[in-house]
Amino acid sequence: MTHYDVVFSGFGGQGVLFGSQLLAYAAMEAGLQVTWIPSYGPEMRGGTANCTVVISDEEIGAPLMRRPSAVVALNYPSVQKYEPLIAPGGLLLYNASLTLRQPERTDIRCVPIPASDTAAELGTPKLLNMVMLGALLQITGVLPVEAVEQSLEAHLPAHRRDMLETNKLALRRGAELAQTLSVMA
Amino acid sequence: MTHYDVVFSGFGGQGVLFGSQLLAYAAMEAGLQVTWIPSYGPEMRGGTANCTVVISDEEIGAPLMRRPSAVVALNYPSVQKYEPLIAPGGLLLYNASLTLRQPERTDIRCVPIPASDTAAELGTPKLLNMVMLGALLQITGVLPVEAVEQSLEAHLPAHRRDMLETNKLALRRGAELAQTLSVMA
Amino acid sequence: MIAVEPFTEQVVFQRPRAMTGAPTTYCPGCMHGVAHRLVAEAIDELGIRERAILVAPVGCSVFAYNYFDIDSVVAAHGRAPAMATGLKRVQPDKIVFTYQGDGDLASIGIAEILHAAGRGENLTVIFVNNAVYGMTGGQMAPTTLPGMKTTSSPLGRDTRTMGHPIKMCELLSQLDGAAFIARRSLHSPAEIRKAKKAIVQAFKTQIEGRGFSMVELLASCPTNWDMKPVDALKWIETHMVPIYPLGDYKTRVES
Amino acid sequence: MIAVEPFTEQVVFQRPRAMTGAPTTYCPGCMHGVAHRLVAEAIDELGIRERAILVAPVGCSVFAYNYFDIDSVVAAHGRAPAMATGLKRVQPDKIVFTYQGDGDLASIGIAEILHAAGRGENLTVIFVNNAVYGMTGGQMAPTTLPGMKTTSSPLGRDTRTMGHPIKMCELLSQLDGAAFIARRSLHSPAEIRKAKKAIVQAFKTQIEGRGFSMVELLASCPTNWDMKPVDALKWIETHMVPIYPLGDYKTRVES
Amino acid sequence: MAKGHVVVDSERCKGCELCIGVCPKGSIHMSEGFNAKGYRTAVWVNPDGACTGCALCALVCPDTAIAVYREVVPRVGAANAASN
Amino acid sequence: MAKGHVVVDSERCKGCELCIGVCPKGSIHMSEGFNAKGYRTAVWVNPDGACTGCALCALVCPDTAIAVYREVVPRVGAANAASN
Amino acid sequence: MAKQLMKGNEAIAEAAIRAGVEAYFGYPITPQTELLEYMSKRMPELGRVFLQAESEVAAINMVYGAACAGRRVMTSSSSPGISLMQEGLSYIAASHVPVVIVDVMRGGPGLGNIAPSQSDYFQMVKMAGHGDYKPIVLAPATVQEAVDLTALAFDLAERYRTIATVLLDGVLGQMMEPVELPAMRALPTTPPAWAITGAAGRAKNSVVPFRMQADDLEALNLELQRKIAEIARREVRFKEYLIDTTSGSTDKAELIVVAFGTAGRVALSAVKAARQKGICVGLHRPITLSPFPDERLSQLADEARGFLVVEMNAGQMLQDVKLSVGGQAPVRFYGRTGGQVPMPDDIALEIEKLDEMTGHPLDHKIEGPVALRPVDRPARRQETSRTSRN
Amino acid sequence: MAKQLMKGNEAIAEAAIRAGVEAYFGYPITPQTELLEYMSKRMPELGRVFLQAESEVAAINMVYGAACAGRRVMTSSSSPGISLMQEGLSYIAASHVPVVIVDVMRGGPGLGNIAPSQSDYFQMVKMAGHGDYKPIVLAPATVQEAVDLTALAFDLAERYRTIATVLLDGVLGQMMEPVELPAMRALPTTPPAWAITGAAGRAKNSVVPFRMQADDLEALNLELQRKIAEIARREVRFKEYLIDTTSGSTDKAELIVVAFGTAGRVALSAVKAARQKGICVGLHRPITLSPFPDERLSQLADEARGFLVVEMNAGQMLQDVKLSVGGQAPVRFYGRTGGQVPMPDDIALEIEKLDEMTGHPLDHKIEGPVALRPVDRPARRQETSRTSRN
Ligand SMILES: Cc1ncc(C[n+]2csc(CCOP(=O)(O)OP(=O)(O)O)c2C)c(N)n1
Ligand SMILES: Cc1ncc(C[n+]2csc(CCOP(=O)(O)OP(=O)(O)O)c2C)c(N)n1
Ligand code: SF4
Ligand code: SF4
Ligand code: SF4
Ligand code: SF4
Ligand code: SF4
Ligand code: SF4
Ligand SMILES: [Mg+2]
Ligand SMILES: [Mg+2]
Repeated sequence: MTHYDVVFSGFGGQGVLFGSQLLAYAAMEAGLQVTWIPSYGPEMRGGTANCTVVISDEEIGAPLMRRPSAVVALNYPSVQKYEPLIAPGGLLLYNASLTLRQPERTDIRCVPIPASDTAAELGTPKLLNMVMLGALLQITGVLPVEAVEQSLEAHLPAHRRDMLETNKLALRRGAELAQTLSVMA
Repeated sequence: MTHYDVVFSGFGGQGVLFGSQLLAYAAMEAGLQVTWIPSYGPEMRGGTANCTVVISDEEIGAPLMRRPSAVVALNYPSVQKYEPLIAPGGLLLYNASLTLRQPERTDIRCVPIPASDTAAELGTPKLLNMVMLGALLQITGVLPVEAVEQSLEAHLPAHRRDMLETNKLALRRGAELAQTLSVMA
Repeated sequence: MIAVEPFTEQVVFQRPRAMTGAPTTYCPGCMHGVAHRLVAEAIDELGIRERAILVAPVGCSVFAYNYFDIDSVVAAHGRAPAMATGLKRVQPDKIVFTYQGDGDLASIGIAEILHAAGRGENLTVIFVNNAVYGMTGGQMAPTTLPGMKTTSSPLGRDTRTMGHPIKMCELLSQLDGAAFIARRSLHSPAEIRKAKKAIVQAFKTQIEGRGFSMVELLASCPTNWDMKPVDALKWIETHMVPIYPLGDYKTRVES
Repeated sequence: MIAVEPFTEQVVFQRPRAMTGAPTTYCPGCMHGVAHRLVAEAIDELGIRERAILVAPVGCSVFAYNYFDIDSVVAAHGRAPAMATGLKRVQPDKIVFTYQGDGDLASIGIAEILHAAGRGENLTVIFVNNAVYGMTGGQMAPTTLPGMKTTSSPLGRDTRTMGHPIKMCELLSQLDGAAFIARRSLHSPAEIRKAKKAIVQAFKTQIEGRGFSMVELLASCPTNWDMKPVDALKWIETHMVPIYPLGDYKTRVES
Repeated sequence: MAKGHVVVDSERCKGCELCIGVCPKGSIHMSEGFNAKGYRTAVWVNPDGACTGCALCALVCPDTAIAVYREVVPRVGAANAASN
Repeated sequence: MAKGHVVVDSERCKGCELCIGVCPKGSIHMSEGFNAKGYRTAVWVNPDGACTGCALCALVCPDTAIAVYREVVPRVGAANAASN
Repeated sequence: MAKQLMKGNEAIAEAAIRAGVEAYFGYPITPQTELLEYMSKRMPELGRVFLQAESEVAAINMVYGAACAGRRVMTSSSSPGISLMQEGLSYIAASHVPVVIVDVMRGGPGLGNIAPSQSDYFQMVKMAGHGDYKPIVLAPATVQEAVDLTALAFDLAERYRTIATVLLDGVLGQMMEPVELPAMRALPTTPPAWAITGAAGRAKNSVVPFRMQADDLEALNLELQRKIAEIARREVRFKEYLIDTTSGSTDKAELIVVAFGTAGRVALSAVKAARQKGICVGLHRPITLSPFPDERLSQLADEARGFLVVEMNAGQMLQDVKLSVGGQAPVRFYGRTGGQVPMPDDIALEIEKLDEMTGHPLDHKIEGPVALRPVDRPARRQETSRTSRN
Repeated sequence: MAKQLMKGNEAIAEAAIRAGVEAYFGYPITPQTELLEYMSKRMPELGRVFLQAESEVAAINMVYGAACAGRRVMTSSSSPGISLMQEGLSYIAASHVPVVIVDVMRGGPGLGNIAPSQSDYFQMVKMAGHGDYKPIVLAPATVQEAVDLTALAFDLAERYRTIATVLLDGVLGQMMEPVELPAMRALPTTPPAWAITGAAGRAKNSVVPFRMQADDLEALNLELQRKIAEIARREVRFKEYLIDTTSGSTDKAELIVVAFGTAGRVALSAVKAARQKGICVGLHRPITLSPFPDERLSQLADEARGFLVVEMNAGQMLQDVKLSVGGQAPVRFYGRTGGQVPMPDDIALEIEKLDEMTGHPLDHKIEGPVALRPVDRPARRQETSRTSRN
């Protein structure tokens, strides 16, 4: 039985929505059940945004959970917020480029990804979300990177089409990084 | 035990409200329980108006009844409307001056009072309500005419004060008429 | 052949086709009756009876639906312009008009009338201003004259605490969406004739798709003014007209 | 004795006393922040902080209660003028003002603002017109410019179906109860200074008991306009000001 | 002057007297009696044929209680004209 | 010209750049790094003392992130004047 | 003090004035209008605030504003107007400010008519606005009670910082009865500490009808629920007739009629008539509809053979009676709608039907108080709810 | 047709369009706004009517007008906006015209917040406006269901000439799930006979939301009640999980969780978890809140040991569950307010408590379906209602 839940969290503008939606699209297109749900702070812009994705091969009950099994934290406040919440045995994937302090929990797996730096290296600082998503796929194996690449082709907004390859590149770089890092960890 | 209910009914402008209120005042001032309740048609002015008065020496439950025990009908439509409704053994006191047809029921007491004519004779056509009220008091004995005269003194609006004696006169003429007529009937 | 017809009569005046003939519940001398008739005559003249739709208000004229022989609805108090918007937007070929009192239109319903006018809804509004809330027993309306006594301003409308009259024609003619805005009075035969013309013009505005049209009619409420009907008409002339000047407030030609 | 003082600094600009200093939730470059500060400065200058009462709206500035260091309430969407009326009528010595967005004041709340002005309520209204519903994500407001794209007019405001902009200063200045009605803009330092003066004048109108006062401030919503804050200010100047001319619309001297 | 003929529907009439007020010929009076609703009603009284059928009375009547007819003076050729 | 001194509260600043746009002296720039909320912030850079303390920057700042001070040039007799 | 003959609407207005109402905001609507008109005359005479609002929406928000200032304030309306106030009422509830609302109910739905009705029960008692809150709802059955409960409404509103409503129908609003008015109370001299009066010499106050964070809003809701529970514990009021009498010739009631307001007083006539026929029936008349006298009814259900709920609606309080009775006795319903007032005869007939249905003791004309037979648990389907036109 | 990943709000909008909605009038409010925005784009594309009203009051009255013309019409809003529509809804009910209303509930009372909630249950189900009427209320728990029920809402509204509402919360409005959209339906070609379309070639039609005479208005009310009864007879819908399964390894449920919408789907997770622990619990999820599945619940009550009602409010549907259960089994409540979404763990805990409270069988890990022990009638005071923060 597949049952997977993950929270994407970061500043507004870091691509939290699109990154997490892409995962949801890929899950749907892989024939799985999926829910995607955002939650915002009171700020109109800026502030933090987070999205919860649940993937399952059965009818999904709760689309939200108190203790997520995985968190993709795109900025430091998200690390601070979610580190204590992750279910024991869970995963914290965090943007090491923006994190001031290492997570401390030992009962979960914490994987630092230098996502902002990596994206910047690729010349596309905005694609840190893709780097993180690639890493997530690699580490969890919830879906193959290729599946997400296909969804990317289908759902990248028209006015961003020229960025398709770069997005894919970022995804793959994230997956590579995760492989290296999680081997190291 | 005193328990008395009566409906005053007529055209708007015939003094239905004031006539019936006066009875209610007198009842209150005689230390009895009393309810007074109006009901109007959809017309803003004109149309028919009727008021129900219940007098009792106990807490009054229903202030309205399907079959009143007495009706004071100031015009012909009221006779038509209420004749069939009055409780058996009840009383229909009607303004004979404006009535086209005699009431037919034999299980109630029907007393014609030429109220409009009488009031006109007194030079105050508007006081037909007082004539009828006087007649009612006389026939039913629910309250002495004097009690109502006292209430008249207390509650006649300031701008009608000059009419006090005429009002009293009309009351008394009504009572006299009723005496004669009910003796005849 | 030259025929000499028998001596005959010609109808000069009778009830318009667009009225049902049901007797009204209005008080003696109430100008709602005249306003109704003028609207019905205009409908007859323009030949729009079969596509006219009345939106009646809450007020004494809530019963208007019963007096017009056309399709009718009754709106919630003040909301006739919104309801009319709904009716018209889904069937733009129909001639939709509201008939509203001053409490309805200028008090509780001022948002709906302003926005209908603001959007330039292609509707016609017949606005009967009798300076009081007739139906509920003569309370103060936004159109009540300064100093005027009503059942909710027993010492007279004090403009310091209760404000000055709101003048709807003046207000609505500020809005770009308004195409035809006029004020008339019903206080004399001559004024009644002028009112009729304005009503026809308002309907024409709608027929031609030029946008929002409204005719305000100064009218009497003899019951709540506590006047004889004849005196009430005089009072309109002497007291209301000076505060609510008659005339065309807006006539936009383009649509 | 002649003293040569040590070299010192004088405060030219700092946060006004009437602000709490709580960081705002507004977007970067949102002019609500400037509007707040001007109001607070006016309160400080007039020395009315201890008797000023804010009625905050529903809109992005729903949080205003948190930013002003004065007694505050939050009204239901559009109803701030009614709530302010309640507050002021029972304590006429207080200085009560509403702070409202264009959706709040000109759309859902147009009845309340018109009647507050019509009654000549001795209130002050700060009206922040940013031509969209900011808080809910940039839908069309009654003040949205013709042709302007919003999230609920994705092809641009079509005046034939969505109406023309409603101009509140023009409208309210028709009402006898309105004492001071002015429109200013926040698009440049010079305009900001003028806006401040108008706000002071509006409060003075209330302090002197002269009736209803309102200052409309043209403001930007960079987020929903999808512009850089600097460009948004330019856009106010080039696009909004021509449709919403700046100036005093009404200045009534007597009360 | 044309000759008028006025019919008052006394069951519709509410006795507001507006018609009386506007009739230039004084051709309308109030009834002595009451109609079913209890109103005195307008009565057209035109002994001297003064009524011109001007319809002012009808114009102000709030209850469309008045219908007005006017004598048609027969015109030679009318039938012809109609048959064209 | 008077000499100004500007203090930007970088935790309040949201990096909208409005202050930069209005500063006649070009004395404000954007930071390289981010504040806790994730914004680049305004930085007062006044190496040549160009800032006049005109406060235009503060006037447009929506977040009251800017305080402005101005040098007071000591005036002879000031103390005297004050003691009058 | 001598009794006065007063209309319900005017008596309530005068009672509010004597209870110290400082501001009234309202909008005309039949059958409530006399209340507003009375206020328009009296309040200015007393130097207090009367304002006719442009609408019910404005009225309730003016009330909200004045209440925030810590002043005693009220409005009154009738059914459609109350519907328009629902958003405002919900804001007021969220803000914990005290207000008094008088609803003189009329026939519905829609424009309905101006005849008396009780079909705002749900709208008032179950809170019609969005969110979880519950006003206090007081239902008088006589003009005197309307006077007394109006004063009580102000007390309770202030004690609990809540909405207190006086819920009556057009019969009570329009009816005249003799009343004794209480003395004029002094107005409060200082506003409460939370009031919005300008931050002079103290930290600022705010009245904020929202909490952006869910946990904060939940805390606000828990506070509201706590208040509701406290009110339920302390403020239940009802009146009973011919129930559980230990003296005299009247028997302990086996059948209980439950009815409020006008329906309650009409039912009293019917109950008396049925007693005459020897049916052991009593009347329970809730005075507080919220908090509802559920414990008392549940107690009565332990011993009663059956209940008859009479309302001038299609069965609204009925649900609360059923919830209280909890399946322990059959609950029948007799309701009239559209402005019809039930007549004593009709109710008496329903009592007889209930008597038969629940199997009255063979000798039902018992002389003195007796212990009741234990009651079988009725089959569920007997607890029928229906609107009857009889 | 391929599935699409859609937000609840947008999916509902598209479903309405495919169901043939001809006009949409609305006003922005979070968390419903995407629905309006979607309509603003799609309706004009299709040559249909989209209009952003000046307020919710105007919106509902525009809907009323378009419905009178016999057109398929809808609006959508969220809690405070729905409160403002109550007068209009009551008028619509009185007029027997079909309309569809979507309410995406948010935290209340007052301005509350924009987080998900279910506290409009009373306002929708018990009719918040004045008068006696009852809309149909459909409560989806998934985006797919929201799509399906939106189409159903139009059908039911037209079949019964009534108000049909789709009641969901911010979770469902904002959540994306895969959905299969139905095909586009053809628009009706001729308006119904009663519609207000101009009296051409026929006698005039009127839509009149009042009856001046009480007996006429009572007749109107009886017609409404008849309609409500018919709907109750024919349109009840619910979904059950792990209840009464005759096959496989799951036991017949002894404990029943009752929850709708988002609370229902979260409860499903909890029920599954409790089953894992061997507690024989099932889930009853009402889909029609009005008509309420009272007969089915009453049936379940005959055999169940106890009920747990879970809501995102302080206990509203709870009352209807209790009325249905009629005292035959204890009913516990777990509610979260203010925008809090209950979590599966919390509900699971409540299930365990209920299990203990109602005395679970010694060997509660039974292998196959078994007959249930007869249930003792519980003491009334056990049927506690409470809001718990655990
Ligand atoms: C929501 C609501 N509020 C109040 C009323 C009561 N009401 C009925 S008519 C009316 C005022 C009517 O005045 P106007 O519009 O001037 O019409 P008129 O009767 O003078 O022609 C009022 C307040 C109502 N029916 N509904
Ligand atoms: C009754 C009601 N309807 C709708 C909303 C949703 N809403 C919140 S703010 C807002 C519009 C705000 O726009 P505006 O007044 O222009 O203020 P801004 O955010 O642009 O400053 C709306 C529609 C609400 N809270 N209450
Ligand atoms: S109350 Fe006034 S407006 Fe209403 S019908 Fe009578 S006269 Fe006409
Ligand atoms: S959305 Fe617009 S109005 Fe609201 S805070 Fe952001 S910029 Fe300002
Ligand atoms: S038609 Fe003219 S002249 Fe004849 S009665 Fe009427 S008003 Fe008088
Ligand atoms: S105007 Fe009409 S209603 Fe009035 S008296 Fe003349 S005929 Fe009668
Ligand atoms: S005070 Fe004037 S010169 Fe100095 S930084 Fe600010 S704007 Fe520039
Ligand atoms: S104007 Fe204020 S908020 Fe904007 S960048 Fe400058 S200091 Fe920062
Ligand atoms: Mg009027
Ligand atoms: Mg705005």
